[in-house]
This record gives sequence, C-alpha cells and structure tokens, in this order.
Amino acid sequence: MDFNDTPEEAAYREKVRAWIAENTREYEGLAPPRTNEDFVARQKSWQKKKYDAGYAGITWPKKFGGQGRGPMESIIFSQEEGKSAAPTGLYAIGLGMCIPTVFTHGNQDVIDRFVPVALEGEEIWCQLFSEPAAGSDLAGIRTKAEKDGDEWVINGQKVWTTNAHLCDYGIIVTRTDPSAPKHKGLTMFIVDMHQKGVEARPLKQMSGGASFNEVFFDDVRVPDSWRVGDEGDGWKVALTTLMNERLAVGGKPGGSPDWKMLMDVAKEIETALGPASEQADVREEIAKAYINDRGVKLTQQRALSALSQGKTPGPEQSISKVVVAKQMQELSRLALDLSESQGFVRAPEGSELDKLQSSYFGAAGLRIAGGTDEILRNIIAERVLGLPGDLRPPKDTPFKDIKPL
Amino acid sequence: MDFNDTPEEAAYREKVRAWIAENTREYEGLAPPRTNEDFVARQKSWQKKKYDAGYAGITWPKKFGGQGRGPMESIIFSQEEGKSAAPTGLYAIGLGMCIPTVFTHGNQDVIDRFVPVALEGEEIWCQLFSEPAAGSDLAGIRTKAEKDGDEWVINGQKVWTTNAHLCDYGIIVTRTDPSAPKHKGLTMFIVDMHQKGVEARPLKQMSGGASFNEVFFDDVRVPDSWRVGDEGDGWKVALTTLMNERLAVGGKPGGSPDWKMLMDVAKEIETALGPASEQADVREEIAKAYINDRGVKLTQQRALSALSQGKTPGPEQSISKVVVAKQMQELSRLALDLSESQGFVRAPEGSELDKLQSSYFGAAGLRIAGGTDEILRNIIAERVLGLPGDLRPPKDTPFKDIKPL
Amino acid sequence: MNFDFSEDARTLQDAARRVFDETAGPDAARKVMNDDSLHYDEAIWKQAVELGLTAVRIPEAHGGMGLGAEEVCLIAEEIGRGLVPAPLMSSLLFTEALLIAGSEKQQAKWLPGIADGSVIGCVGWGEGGTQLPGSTPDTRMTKDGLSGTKSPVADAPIANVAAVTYAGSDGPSLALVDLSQDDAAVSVVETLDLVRPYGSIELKNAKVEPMGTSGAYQDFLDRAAVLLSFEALGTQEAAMRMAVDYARDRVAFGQRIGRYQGVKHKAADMYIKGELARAHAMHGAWAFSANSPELRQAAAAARTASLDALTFTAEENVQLHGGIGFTWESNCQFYYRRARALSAALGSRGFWSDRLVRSLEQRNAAAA
Amino acid sequence: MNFDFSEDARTLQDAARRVFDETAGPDAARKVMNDDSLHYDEAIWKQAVELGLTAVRIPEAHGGMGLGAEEVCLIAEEIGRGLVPAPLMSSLLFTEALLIAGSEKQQAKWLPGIADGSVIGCVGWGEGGTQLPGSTPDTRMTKDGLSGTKSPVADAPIANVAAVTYAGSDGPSLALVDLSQDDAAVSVVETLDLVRPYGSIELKNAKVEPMGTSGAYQDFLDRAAVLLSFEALGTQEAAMRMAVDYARDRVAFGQRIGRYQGVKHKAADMYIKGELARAHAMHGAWAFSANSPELRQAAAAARTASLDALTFTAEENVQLHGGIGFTWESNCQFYYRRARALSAALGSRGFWSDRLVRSLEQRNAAAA
Repeated sequence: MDFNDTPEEAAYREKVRAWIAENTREYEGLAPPRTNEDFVARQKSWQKKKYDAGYAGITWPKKFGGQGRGPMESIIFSQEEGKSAAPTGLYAIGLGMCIPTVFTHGNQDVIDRFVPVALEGEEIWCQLFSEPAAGSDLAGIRTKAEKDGDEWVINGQKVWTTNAHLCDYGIIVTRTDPSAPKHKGLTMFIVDMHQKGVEARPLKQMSGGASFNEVFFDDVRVPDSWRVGDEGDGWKVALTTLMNERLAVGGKPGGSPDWKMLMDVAKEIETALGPASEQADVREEIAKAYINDRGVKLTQQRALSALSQGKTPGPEQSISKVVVAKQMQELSRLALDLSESQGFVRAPEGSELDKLQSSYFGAAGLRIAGGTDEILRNIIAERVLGLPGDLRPPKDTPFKDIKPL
Repeated sequence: MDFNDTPEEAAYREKVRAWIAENTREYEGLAPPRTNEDFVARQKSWQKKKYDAGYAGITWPKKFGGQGRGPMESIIFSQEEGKSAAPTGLYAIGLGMCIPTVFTHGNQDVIDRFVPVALEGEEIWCQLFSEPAAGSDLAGIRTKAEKDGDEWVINGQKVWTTNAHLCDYGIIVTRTDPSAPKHKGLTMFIVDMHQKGVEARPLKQMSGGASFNEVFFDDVRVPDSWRVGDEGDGWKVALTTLMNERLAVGGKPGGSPDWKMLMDVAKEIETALGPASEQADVREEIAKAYINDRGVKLTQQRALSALSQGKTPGPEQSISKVVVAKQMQELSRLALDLSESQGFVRAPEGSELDKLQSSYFGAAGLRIAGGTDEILRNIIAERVLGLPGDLRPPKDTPFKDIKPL
Repeated sequence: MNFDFSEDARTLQDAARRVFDETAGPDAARKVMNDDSLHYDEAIWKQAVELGLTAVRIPEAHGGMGLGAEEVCLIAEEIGRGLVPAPLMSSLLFTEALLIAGSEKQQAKWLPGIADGSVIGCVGWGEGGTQLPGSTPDTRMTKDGLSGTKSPVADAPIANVAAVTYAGSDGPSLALVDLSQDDAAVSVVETLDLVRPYGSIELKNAKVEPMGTSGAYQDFLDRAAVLLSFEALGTQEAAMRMAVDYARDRVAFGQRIGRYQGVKHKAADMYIKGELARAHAMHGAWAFSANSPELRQAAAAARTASLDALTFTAEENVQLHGGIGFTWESNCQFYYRRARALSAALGSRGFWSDRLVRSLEQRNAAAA
Repeated sequence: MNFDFSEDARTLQDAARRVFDETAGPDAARKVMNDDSLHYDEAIWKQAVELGLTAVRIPEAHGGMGLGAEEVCLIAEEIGRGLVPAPLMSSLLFTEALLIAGSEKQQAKWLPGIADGSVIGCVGWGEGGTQLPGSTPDTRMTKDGLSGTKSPVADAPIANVAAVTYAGSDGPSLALVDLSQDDAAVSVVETLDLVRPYGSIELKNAKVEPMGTSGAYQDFLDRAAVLLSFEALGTQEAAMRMAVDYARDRVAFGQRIGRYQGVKHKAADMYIKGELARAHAMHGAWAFSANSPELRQAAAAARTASLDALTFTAEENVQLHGGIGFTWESNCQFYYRRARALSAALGSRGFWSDRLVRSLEQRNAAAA
C-alpha cells in the first residue's frame, strides 16, 4: 500500500506542473472577473492554451482531437491545475458531458462541425435535461419535438441548466413520441442557444445566488442532422451523459467547511467551562466530521488506486455525495449554533462564518443536486446490494396515457 | 390546565385505593411464584376478589357482567392497582382483548358460556393471530380451518402467543376460503387450548427468556357455534381485537431504564475530567432521554385529559411506542458503553446494570412487537397526516393465486 | 385531569388564526422581504392590535385583557404558524419582562401603550458575539448610565422601548431603555432572516432604569423560552403541512411521492418531533400559568424539543421538495431561515439542554 | 497511488475465508454457545493454525511467516466475518504486544509456540470496572511481584500466557504473565457474548516480566485498534449480508420487503457506514505497515467508525428481520451480542473519538 505516484505518474505530474506554472502566471493575483464577458474571455484563453499544448481532452480518443491517454493523466492534470491560478469551470459540463455524448452518438458531420471547435474552447456547451416535472424521475420529460420536413420544432421548458446564458450550444432531450412508453419516446438533439425562441432566465436560489438557469423553448427549429442518436433512443443516449455526471457530483465544493474549520471555530468560542473545542459534545461532532469527510476522501483514493492500477473502481464510490452533503449541512448548522448571535448576523464576506452560512444553504441544495439523498440510497440498495426496485406502475404504458397513482 | 382528578375521580380513587390496600395485604412481601401453578393460583385469587367486589370489567356493559363505567374509572383502578402488591398481568390479553371481541361478535350461547367465567378469572384466554408468515402483514394468515359437518378442522401454526401454555381458551383467526381475496377469506373461532392436537411450545427469545409461545394445530376440531362473527368476516372481527392492543402496547415496560437511571449511572462513573454526568455529550443524552420519556408521558396525559373530559384522545398517541422503544435501546447502549467492562460482564441480578443489559435486548423486541417502527411510521403518515399508502399489488386477487412481487 | 387549553384560550387562538390565515403567511412575509423600505406589515399589525393580541397578558388596570399564560402561548403559536411579519413576539416578550421584573411605575408607564399598539417593545440580550443568555454581558451600569451594545435585537429598528441585559451585581439583569432618547442609537443589522428586522442598540451612558433582580431575569428566561417554543411549534407545523401537501401531489416515477416510505417516514418523523415538542410546550404553559417549580425544566425541555422539531422539519421540507424547494420562489426558504432566527433568538439548543439537565439535577438533589 | 491490499495479502485472506466459510459462521458459534463444556472449536483452531494464521506476523527466526500489517488485518476481517469460535484474535493481539513491547528474549520464548499453535495468548487491560485503556490500572508492581485483577479478558480461560496492563511509573504499561504459574489464577467470567470465553486473571504478587515502556503500550493500543476495526468490519459485513438476503426473500403485503424504501434505505445506511469504516481501517492498515505518524489518528478513526457501523448494522439487522430476528433460533443474536463484545474489547467509542480529536489537535499544533 502507498499513496505515491508511480514513476510514470510522477514524471507526468512533473511535466504538467512545470507547464501549468509557466502558463498560469498571467492569472495570478487577478481580481475576479467583473463581467460575464471578462469571465468567458479568461476561461477561453486558458482552454486555448491547453488545446494548443495538447492538454485538452486528455482521455479523448485521438481521432476526436484528444490525447488518448488514461484517466490518471487527466486526474493528475486537474489536480495540478486545481492548485494553480488557472481559470477553470466553464467547460466542465460541455467537455466533460456534452461533447463525449456527441462524439459517441452523433453523426460524422456533427462531430466534424462541433467537436474540435468545442475542445479548442471556441464554443461553450450546456446540458438541457431536467424539467420542472422531470427531476429525480428524469425520463418524465415533457418538452416536445415535432418533426416538420427534415427539421424538428421544439417547445417546452428546461430547468437547472448551468451557465445556459453563457453557452453557444446545448444537448437537449425531448419527447418525440408521446404514444410510446415513457423511456422509449425520447430523442436527443443539439440546439443553438443563440437561436430565436430560446430564452435563458437566471434561476435564483434560496441562498440568493443564481448559478443555474431556466431555459424556455418556443418553436425552436433544429435540423434532423443535429439529432444525437436514433429517434426514440434519447434515454439510452442521455444515460451516457449522466454516467459522467455521477462522477462529477462526487464530493463537496472545494473549500467548503470541514472538521478543521469546526475545530478552529470551536477553539475561539469561550464557554463557562473553557473553549467549546474542549466540550465532549463538540468533540463528538469534530470526530464525526473527520470520519465522514476524510472517509470519503480515502474512499476516493481507493478509486484512484484502481484507476492507477488499470482496474475499475468499486461501487463504494456511490457513498460520497450522500455522506458529504448531509455532513456539510450538520456541521454548518452546529458551528452556527455554537456561534450564537454571531452565527446569525450576516458575517463579513470571506470570513469563516460567511463560509459556514453559505454552506448551510448550499448543503440543502447539494443534498438534492445530481440525485437526492433518497435516490442515491435507492441506487446503493438496488445496484450495489442487489435489493429489488420500488414497486412501480407498468413500464409499457404509453406516456400520454400514464395516470399518476 | 391542571393534572388533578375531578372531584368524582378523586372520590372514586379514594374508594378503590382503600379497597385495594385492604385486599392486597396478603400479597405484600411474597416471594415471586416458583411454579406456573403458584403463579396462576395467585393471579386467579386476585381476579376473583375484584370480581366479587365489582371491580372486574369496569368498562364492560352491565349485561356482560361489567360495571358499565367510563374509561377513567378503569384507568384510575389500574393506576392504584399498579402501586399495590396485587398480582396482575395474566388476564390482560384475555379480558382486555379476547372477551370483548367475543361479546361484541359472538353468539348468545357463546357469550353465556364463556364471558362470566372468564371475568371471574376461572378460565384464562390467549390471542392466536400472528404466524411466521403473517407478522406485520397480519392478513397473510395461512392456518386453515375446513368445514366438516357442523364442525371446523384447524391445521397450522401460530406464533408470539403470550402465555399459551397457561391458557384454557383462545381466539384464533384462520383462513377458511383460500380462493377469496386475502382479507376476505378469514374467519375467527374460539378454540379449547387443552384439546388434543393443540401443542404450545415456549418460544425462546434472543435475550434467553421465553414469555411467548409457538402453538401448533393438528386436526383440531371446533364446533361452528364457536365461530366469532360470520364466515369470511375474520379480518373485520380481528380489527376489533387489535384496536385494544394498540392502546396496550403504548409505552415501555414499567421500571425500564429512563433518563434518571442514565444520570445515576453516569454520576458514578469517574472520568479524567470528573464524573461522566458532567460531560456535555452525556448531558445531551440525558436531555434527549428526558424529552422522549417525559414527552411520551405528557402526551399520554393529554389522552387521559380527553377521556376525563369525555372527548376522544387525539392521534398524537400514535407516537408513543416508536419513540420509547428506540430511546430505550439507545439509552441502554449508551449506559453500557459508559460502563465499559462492567457493562459487558453479566451484571448482578436486579442491579441497575442488569436492568440496562436486559433492556438493551428487550428494546430490540419492543421495536418490533405490536407494530414495527416502520409500520407505525406508515400508520402515522397515512392515517394522521393523510399521505397515500404504499403502492401494493391488487387487493382482489384470490389468496391462493397471489404471487409475491 | 385536564392537561389541555381552556375553551376561552382556544377561541382566542382561532380568532388569531383566522386573521393570520387571511393576512399573514409566506406571501405576506415575501412582500416584506422584497421591499427594503418595509420593516413590517402595518395592516397586519393594526388588525392584531385591534384583536387585542398585544394586550392579552396586560392587567386591565393598564388597559389590557388580564389573561393568562395559556392565551399568550397559543397566540405565539399562531404568530409562528403565520410567519407574521409584525413585531408581535417582541412586544409579547417585552411585556413578560415588564410583568415579572418591572416596577409598578414602569408597568404603568409602558403597558398601556403596548396594549393599544401605540408602543412597540423589544428585548435585547445578545451582544453580537457568542454570548449565551446566561453569561454576564459586557454592557455595564456606571454612575453615568448604561454603556454597551446589544445586537442583534429583533424588531429594534421599529421599537420604542427595549428591555436589555447588563452585568448586574449578582449576574445578568434587565434594564429598561427608552429608545427615543439619543443615548440609545439603533442601527439596522442584517441577519439570515430576511423578513424580521433586526437592530443593534448602542448605549453610551444611557439614562435607563434597572428592572428587577438577576433572579427575575432568570424567571423571565423561562417564560420567554415557553413563548418561543410555541412560536417554533407554529412555524414547524406550517412547514410540515407544506411538506405533506407537496408529497400528496408531486408525482415521480408514476406515483405520488407520498407513497414512498422514504418520504412517508420523514413526514412521520416531523410529526413525532412536533408532538414531543408540543407535549413539553404544553407542560411549560401549565407550569407558567401555575407558577410551578417545574417551570425551569419544562421551559428548557420545550425550547430544546421545539428547536429540534423545527430545524429537522425546515431542513427536510426543502429536501422533500427537491430542486423546486431550493429556489428563491419557493416558500421553503422562509422556514429554513426562520429556524435559524428562532435558534439564535435566545441561546441555541445547547444552552437549553444543559439548563434542562441542570434543573433535573437540582430537583433530584432536592428530592433526595 | 496504490491504496489497496497486495495480491499476496488478498490470497491469504481468500484462503482464510474459504476455511471459515466451511467451518465457522453462526452454526459453529451456536455449537460452542450451546455446550457449556466447550470454550472454543478445536477443529477450527487446528485448521487455522495449519493455515499459519497465528504465524503471519511472527518473524521467520521465531518460526513465523514474517508478514506485515496488511495480511494480519485481512485475517482479522475474516475472523470477524466468521464469528470464528477460536482464540485467534487474542493470539494475534498478544503477538502485536510482544512484537512492539517484548524483549528479544521474551519474543524468543513465546512467539514460536504462538506460531505453531501450541501456545494461546491473550491481552488483559480492563479491571472489571469502568476503566478506559488509557487510565492507570489498579494493578500494581511491587518488589514482591504484580498484584491486581484483570477482567474480563477474552480467551483467558484457554490461554497459556497473557499481556496485562499495570500502573507503570509513567502511565499504564504491559507485563508478561505466564498463566501456568499459580500466582495467576484464572476464573471464568460470564458476559453478554455467549460464544467467546472470558476470564478474570487474579494476580497475587505474581512473578511477571515487564514488557516495554508506557509509550510502547500506547503504540500497541493503536495497532490493536486497527486489528479490532477489521474484525468489526468483517462482522458488520456478515450482519449486513444477512439482513440484505432476508430482505430479498421475505414477503409482506404481497411484495418482498426489500422493495420498501424503509428497508432499502436502512440497508444502504449499513453499506455507507461500513464503507466509511473500511476506508479508515485501510488507512489504519497503511499507517500500521508504514509506521506512519498518522497511525494514531487513523487507528482511532477506524475504531470509532467500525463500532458505529457494527452497532447500527447489528441492531437494524434484528429490526429488519422482525419477530423472527428476536428469537433465540435466529442468528441475529450473534451479531447483536458480538457488537457489545467488540465495543467492550478495548474502550468503547467515546474513548476513541476523543483520542481521535486529541491526535488531530496535536497534528494541527505541530503543523502550525
């Protein structure tokens, strides 16, 4: 057992670390971008550098402009990138989920047209799956696409779309055959986000921020050649995309409160019996937080080890989000309770208490995003432990005839 | 608001307290009965006294030999009885559940034959409902009764029968029509427990004790006149019986560990930082235990108040068992953990640790008996909060054709 | 035995509930939240005053209704249920402070105004840090007057008078502050609760009157805890209803989500925690009205249990709604935020669970 | 990165598992439980010894296999999974004590016998009261020898030699006791675990040899905690499997109970707690084998998490079985009881969660 890079990994890490250090200087100490344009420009510039240097699409097949390398290289690059000043994030969904779906299921013309430009960073992509009535039950999609000659006409609403207002294109799942069973009548398309009839509105969250959009489609036309996968195969195709998400929404947002912050906060709080960090109940919570946070990190290192050994990671990965999200909510609440008035008054921007206040709200969202606690427990029980599924209404009823029970 | 008896209640309490004091002297300071015979004899003698003095069947209609009084009188009598040395328990199920079912649904001959003798204490009754495959899902009963002339022939097995080995008669639910839907094909009978073909075996529990029996029925014959309720009405009739159980299995066994015991145990345990009772984590548990234990007691007092006011108690009663059972398990475990080696070594009979050790096992049973935590939560959610029931297979399938999903 | 509220108390509660059902609730709260110029809803305040809700506990001699603990507890519950965007709780708590710690003269001066709604009262114990209601404040009384800062004080920005804590000779005690004086400067403080206004009261040698002993302050804490428990109960039940109603309608995988035990058992737990808290709150109401020695433990248990119930329900209400519950447009946020506000309102659960055990120990010692 | 066990370690684990699958498990445990004359299953013991399971960590010089922490951890997991009714854990723990605290001479004298199974070792730290592994024992060393009582000591009734704690000059330390001497009297002690034999070792001026420093004892605690965590993990996984298998077959209300989220989510929680514990136990195994300064925190986290996982799983396994799970005939009781045994085996979770936080504080202080 060891936690070290293999010689090959170490060498690759050396190489990329050097390159990243060299090429991220210009971003160091920059103030956060003030406008969307600044934000996009900065992200584009970095993506272009990676593309030119051959660090874009590290795991993608060469024929799609990728590097054809293994997952470890990609992980090592992201780790080093994460330690640097590099402006990242905008391409995560597009290059992580959308484009792989496009080059797996799209036709050659579509691949030639979209994949290279996307990898270079010229065009930004979003993913248009969720709907108000299709959340946990994603196949409940109602946005419809109707054939008109060799075009399709899309009408409906999507929700929880990240950065829709900054994107050029998106992949959208639509219902093309309401008389087919729920999972059979869906089809995926590429859609131009700048086209008339497409409207992205920011979706304000409980916390006040708005990192997502609602997107409305009103008679939006798409050529049949922009179809991704066969008509009626939308569900199968969407699953490819979601595979990647499950991995993505693994842990909690970087820099969010952990056992260490709880310990630090508690140290500063004087009680009648000395610092709160000496109270047995607080110590219990610190221990619990360490066990959950570190336990998930260690579990992820088990997965990395598998990849590093060329094996497939085990099912234990599936515990990550359900553990960290709830832990984050409880730790934040406890720390705010311990801080009494100070934890309730809006804390100064960037302070520990500010982090705790936002994470108390953020955690409520994290427990839902990319699979609720309940859905994830179902998945663990069914796919990992082999328990039977919930009793469901017959799967073969035509979508339009489904009567909710 | 007040917690006092009404003048009428106070007067009645005075009266019964005096009578009980007078009539329980002979039981004071007695050693626990050594044989089943002693046990039964002692219980019979007390029941007979109550019968003769007009304190048996307090809430029963006069025409069945009862006193025709209200629930408060009955409760007051039990409260005072509980404070005395009176030997009680053996008749709880028979007179609390079985006989009321008999006089509600049985024919006049059966009533005349059985009710008075039972109330006098001459004959002891048990309830034969649960089966290995019919626990939470009580209607899954498989013990069958087949008509033969004007008799019925019973074959099958019952389980979790209290005191079956001490009883003279029982009420048994059987399946008389396997081709009817599950809830429709059941019929209830009175059965003679001394009859050939009836065998009661003690059912040993995880804890080692055996307060229940398994009862086997092998070609046991019952006259049709001993049928309780119509053929096929067994489920409806059984519900009458169970109404009473829900009330019975309300709280936790008297004298079982509560917050006070946890506090006492913790006071005695010296830690590096003083007595365990001063540690914040232990204090949290004491507070939790008080909130649960006392909260349930107070909730029961809300019900008593309703009865005392001639109203029906509210649905809040339904929380009692699910709260106390889990609380009992956690409190016992925590106290045993705090006691380290001492909590693991078999504790001296009757000591606090002995109580805690048995209640750690007892609680595991209490969480299941008379409705599991899960069933009770379903009941609260559906009957109290009005949520829809679990999705179930069609109710109208003939029992014999039901294929488990 | 009659461990239940009187018919009269129930009648008053129903009246309050009818008014708040019409006027208050999440929509009214949202209106106040969205309008920065608005600290509370004057129309609701007027109606509540007309109904006599600020006058219940005030003796008739001072223009009040002279009613008991039962009535004010049930009113607090309705205020909580309706998320009522008006300074009612603050005035009720101030009234209790004045009743238990105030002199006849002080009561005569302020209670009539509270009763007729011309005066808004508030209570300040925190000092912006991690103080507990039991710890000795930094606010000090010198011959020149009272100096220190009380924050965050609910409704201070709209209040005329405040009961604040200071370091009394034998522990924290109360003082009466006329907020119209310039030696008491109130500034708005932002908190996690976007509906109820909070302020900081800065005292510079303020001319104030002491109110009662440190013992009276401790007794005030018990009564305040009982009232806040009923407010929490009302809010908790409203959040639970919201969750249950949604679970009854929302469909996923072809069935209403209320059919799933994952949802059902969560709802049952909301109810269980709520009823446990209610039992203790009722116990507190009884001990309050009967002036029983059990008040200290009953109040502490009620406060602890009601915060547990509200926190759990507010969090799981969002969870049960899924994505939509996390949006600004959803009403889930009001309960999620108010749970924080009620936690911070008078020392969070840790203070009260410890106070509970302390009082149990004292009763055991006394009994032994 | 290779945070996983070596192929060799896995191979040895599989061998152990195959043997125990055939010979051990609940039925073997029940056999020992039901026969009062039986303290353990000699056939299983012989097979385990032949397989070399008592020799893994013992240097080849002393007739052992000279293997590392990874191997012994995985063996402990299999012992736990099989509820193995033989004194294997005790001998493994005794071996670790001797390896870290014993002199070359002591090792030479005892290890060969442990390796070939002719000697059974055990470890005694408790004294029948509420002592913690960290507190100073009442057992004292005088010029006349060692005096005190160690209880309950797992497998003492069948052991030949024991490592026991006594009050060393600078804290609890280990001493080596030859149980064949008459100054060490062993009597059987009844516990909640009806399978594993426990004894009390009464020492009257016993002629014993000190073993290492108090520091060595602290290091032993870390290694013991890691081994016990793997034992707990094995037992926990067996209990989880039992629950899942039952939920897959048992039918209620026309469907297998595994379909109900109430059951499903409980099973998922068993898995989640188990995998968290496994991650920390593996961290412990690594720190053990790498002799890393992280061992103290890793061991404490592993012990805490594994007790949480085992306790939850053992309790909910009964719950999920319903009535049948509460019967003597059901195998649920073995896991329910063993969970108590493992809790008491070396200080319950409170001791270890505190030790965890203490070590985190020290590392932070050092880092700062």
